[in-house]
Amino acid sequence: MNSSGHQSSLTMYLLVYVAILVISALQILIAYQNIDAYRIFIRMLLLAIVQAGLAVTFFMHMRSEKRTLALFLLPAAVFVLAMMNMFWYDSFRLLDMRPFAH
Amino acid sequence: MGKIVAVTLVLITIASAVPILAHKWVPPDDISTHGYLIDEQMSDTMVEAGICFVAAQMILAAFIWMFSNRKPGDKIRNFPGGAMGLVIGAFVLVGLEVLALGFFGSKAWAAIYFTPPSADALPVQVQAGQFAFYFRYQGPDGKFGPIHPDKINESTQNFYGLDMDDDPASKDDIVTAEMGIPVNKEVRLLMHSKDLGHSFYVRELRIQQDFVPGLDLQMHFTATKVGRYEIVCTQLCGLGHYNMKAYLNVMSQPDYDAWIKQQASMQ
Amino acid sequence: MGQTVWACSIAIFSIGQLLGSLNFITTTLDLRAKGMTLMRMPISTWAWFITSCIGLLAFAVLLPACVLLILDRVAGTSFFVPSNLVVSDQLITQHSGGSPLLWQHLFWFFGHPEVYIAILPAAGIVSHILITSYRRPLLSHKVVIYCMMAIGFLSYMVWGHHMFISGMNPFSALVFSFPTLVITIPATILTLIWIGSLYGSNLQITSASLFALGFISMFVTGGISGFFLAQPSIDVYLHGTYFVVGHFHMVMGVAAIFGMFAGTYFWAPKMFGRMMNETLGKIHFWGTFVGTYCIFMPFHYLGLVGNVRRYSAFVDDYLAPLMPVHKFITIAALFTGAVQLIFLYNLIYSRFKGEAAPDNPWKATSLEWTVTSPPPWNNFGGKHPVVYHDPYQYGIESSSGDFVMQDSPERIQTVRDDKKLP
Amino acid sequence: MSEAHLTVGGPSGVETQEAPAFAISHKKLVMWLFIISDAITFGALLFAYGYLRNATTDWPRPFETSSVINAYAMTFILVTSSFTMLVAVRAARAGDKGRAITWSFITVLGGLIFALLHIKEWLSLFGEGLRLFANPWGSGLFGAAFFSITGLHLTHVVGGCIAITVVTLGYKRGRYDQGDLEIGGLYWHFVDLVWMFVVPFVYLLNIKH
Repeated sequence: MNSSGHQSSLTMYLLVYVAILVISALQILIAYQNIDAYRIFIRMLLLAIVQAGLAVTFFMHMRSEKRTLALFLLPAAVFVLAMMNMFWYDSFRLLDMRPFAH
Repeated sequence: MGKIVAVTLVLITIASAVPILAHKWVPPDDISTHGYLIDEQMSDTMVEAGICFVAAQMILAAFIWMFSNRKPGDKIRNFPGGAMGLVIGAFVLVGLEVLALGFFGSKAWAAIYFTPPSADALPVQVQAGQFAFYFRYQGPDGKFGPIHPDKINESTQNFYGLDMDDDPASKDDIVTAEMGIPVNKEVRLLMHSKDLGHSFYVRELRIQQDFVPGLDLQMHFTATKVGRYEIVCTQLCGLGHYNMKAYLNVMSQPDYDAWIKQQASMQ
Repeated sequence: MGQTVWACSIAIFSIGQLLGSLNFITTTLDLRAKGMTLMRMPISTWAWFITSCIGLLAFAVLLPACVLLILDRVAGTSFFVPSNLVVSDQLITQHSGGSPLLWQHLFWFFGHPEVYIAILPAAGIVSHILITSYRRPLLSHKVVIYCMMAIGFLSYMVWGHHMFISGMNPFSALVFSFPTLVITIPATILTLIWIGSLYGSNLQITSASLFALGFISMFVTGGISGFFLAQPSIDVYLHGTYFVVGHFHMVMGVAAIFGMFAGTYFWAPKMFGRMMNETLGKIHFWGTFVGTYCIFMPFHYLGLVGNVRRYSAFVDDYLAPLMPVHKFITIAALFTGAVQLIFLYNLIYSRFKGEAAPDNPWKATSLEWTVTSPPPWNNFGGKHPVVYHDPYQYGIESSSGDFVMQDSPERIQTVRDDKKLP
Repeated sequence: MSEAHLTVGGPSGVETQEAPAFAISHKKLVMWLFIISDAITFGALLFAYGYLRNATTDWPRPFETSSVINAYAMTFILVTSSFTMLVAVRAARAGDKGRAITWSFITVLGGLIFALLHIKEWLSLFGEGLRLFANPWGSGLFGAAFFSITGLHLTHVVGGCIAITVVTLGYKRGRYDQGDLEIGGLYWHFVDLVWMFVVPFVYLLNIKH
């Protein structure tokens, strides 16, 4: 059924597991730091992407699948999510264009 | 049958092109300072689109005429240049056209939207609601009184929710149902919606902008011709939508002064 | 209430479409017959595959949008409802802070790919039928597929062109305008290949091919009016007028329906085992084709004059002189609608009383024509077809005439793209 | 170019079908595609949340340290259950049916504990006055965004618990094989992955300072 014969070792899983938990703890540390919200957000986003990457690569066995699977799936999702960033322009506009402010 | 298809296509193409070529169906005369950009862009696009339309339909018709139900002995032939020729041709020609249209279109857009209004522009506030527009002028003090949405009441004619007792700035505000502006003077339009999405469309001014609830939008324009023009709502806003309209009255400066005085006395 | 039910139904529809896409994509990728490599798949199958990929990603956005809308309507949240609204002199106090623009973004993020979800299957069906009636392959099989892919890809970058005047940031309008114009390129290549392949072909006129040719004409007409609407500066004038209605009805509405009609005439013999009446089919085509132009071409003129859409009546305004045009359109629409009854009659009559269909009435090459009409249980009756050829081997000398079925083990000189034709 | 392309006829192998494109079972491909689609669903929801949060000036930041500890505990349990799922799939691959079933059920148990913790947290926030449309701290959008995002995630967790239970029971009776268990695991890891984005953006960006 599954032709990807490669089996990750349990130690590898454990390492990834610990790494994910450590990153989660790291995020909490960042959350309590006294820097502006945008920087907190960016750091958290990067860490979350690293976490997700670890989960996809190891837990979800993307590493041992054919490369084409990753090339078929991931760019699609990343592309669509990247395009949604066009929303932000309007979100910022709402801030200073709320009515009845004057 | 193929030949009938071809002839029909040619006839449809001609019938479609004639009204355009006859200049019968054109936008009403432009009365704004920025409208010529849109009109020029429109006629440029019309030329390119018209050529593409006629050419494509005619070639399609010609090929259908030539190649439908041929004699059994006729050989299958290939289009000269093959697919690669067509692809490269399309890339170059359409690409250039797209770039040109996009570039000039952007310039027109930028001229309209990326230029700030001048400092002495006449501010006019417009509020869209089901199913009417109301306009507000600052009056002599040059200030708009604050809007209190909870005080909006159609039956007492307090369309803007003004508090006449506590806000001194509101006292001389002039609220009208018709928009009067002086000719050749820049107008800064402050737009907000009272309830839901509406739109502000004046064909002659080449202006259209949706009202978005929860968003204060601004536009500025200069009308160059005296006259009475229709303002319509183009967003479906309810059962009375077809009846939602107001008039834009472009007047000479003395006429405008008299008009605004008369409106002020009616408040 | 009605609108809540509508939102619920759209949410359920999104889930349905998602499951359908999963099915199509996986079936296409994993369950192909032996020898049916991806590039040997007919263009219609490719179009369905690309459509499913678009749908998989686009409907995923519509689903949460609908869920949020339902919450707004039912549970009192205010994702899309801003503060301080006044309806019938009543201040709406229980909502605050949302943004209708967010709904527009989420909706059109799905909405524009959806346009291609509607048109690409028609383009695929039409390509398939055109090839069969041209009796020659298209100039390039691959380029058609790549163009469809390009259209699918670009469809996610252009949703803002529905929102040029919606209060969106004017800067984004420029960003959205360019990819919108760029979509013209693959669309033009598709059209040029359809028309260019007609050159030197041996066109067979049938009801199906008439509708396919009509599709090209509609696609061109509607596509070209896209030039206008893709530019924000012109859209300022044309948005909200009949021009938009004419544009999308031509290119997405009627063109897609022409694809469906063509497909029905083409595959009905296979589905039901009975031929549809060709004479009635041709009458149907003429009525629909001419009728459609009569309806939607004047829409463009009305739009150019500035006739606004979404009006049920025009009261005392300068559009009154246009009323004869509206009357003409109404009569044309009633006529075109009536013509569809011929199709309905044809479909039902032929289903029961039509003349029996041979296995391969159109001398087509793809696998569905290798089985009996209607197909046996399990499509291939338990046998597994093996594919030996590219999908469109027409215009050649073989034992079966000018074509070779995909599963025929006959040795032929393969027609591939434009290389082999003299 | 005119190289004569000759296709040779005649039946060849015994295979009746082209090899799957990605060398994985089609069930697994369906799950992958579903995950991609679902990721975009969650993405759109998070974008909507970000859009509104960005545009709101009185966005509340109500989460106390205890909430953050609770969120981390939830993360811990969900990631651990992901890990136990891996162990279960490994055991199933190695043919150790009993162990695979045990670890699968431990995974389901983890999911249930997660759901319980989540509901407990919801209830305590509810007790503090947080509603779907209002809260005592600031913009009413907070509750809407919070409950819709975590609610959708919770639905996924509960659905995953049910799915894995069904698959494990089927696996026990021989109705499903280890491939199906692996697909269940794939989904479970995805639920975990979504939580990795929910925690920082929904919880950690809204802590009390």
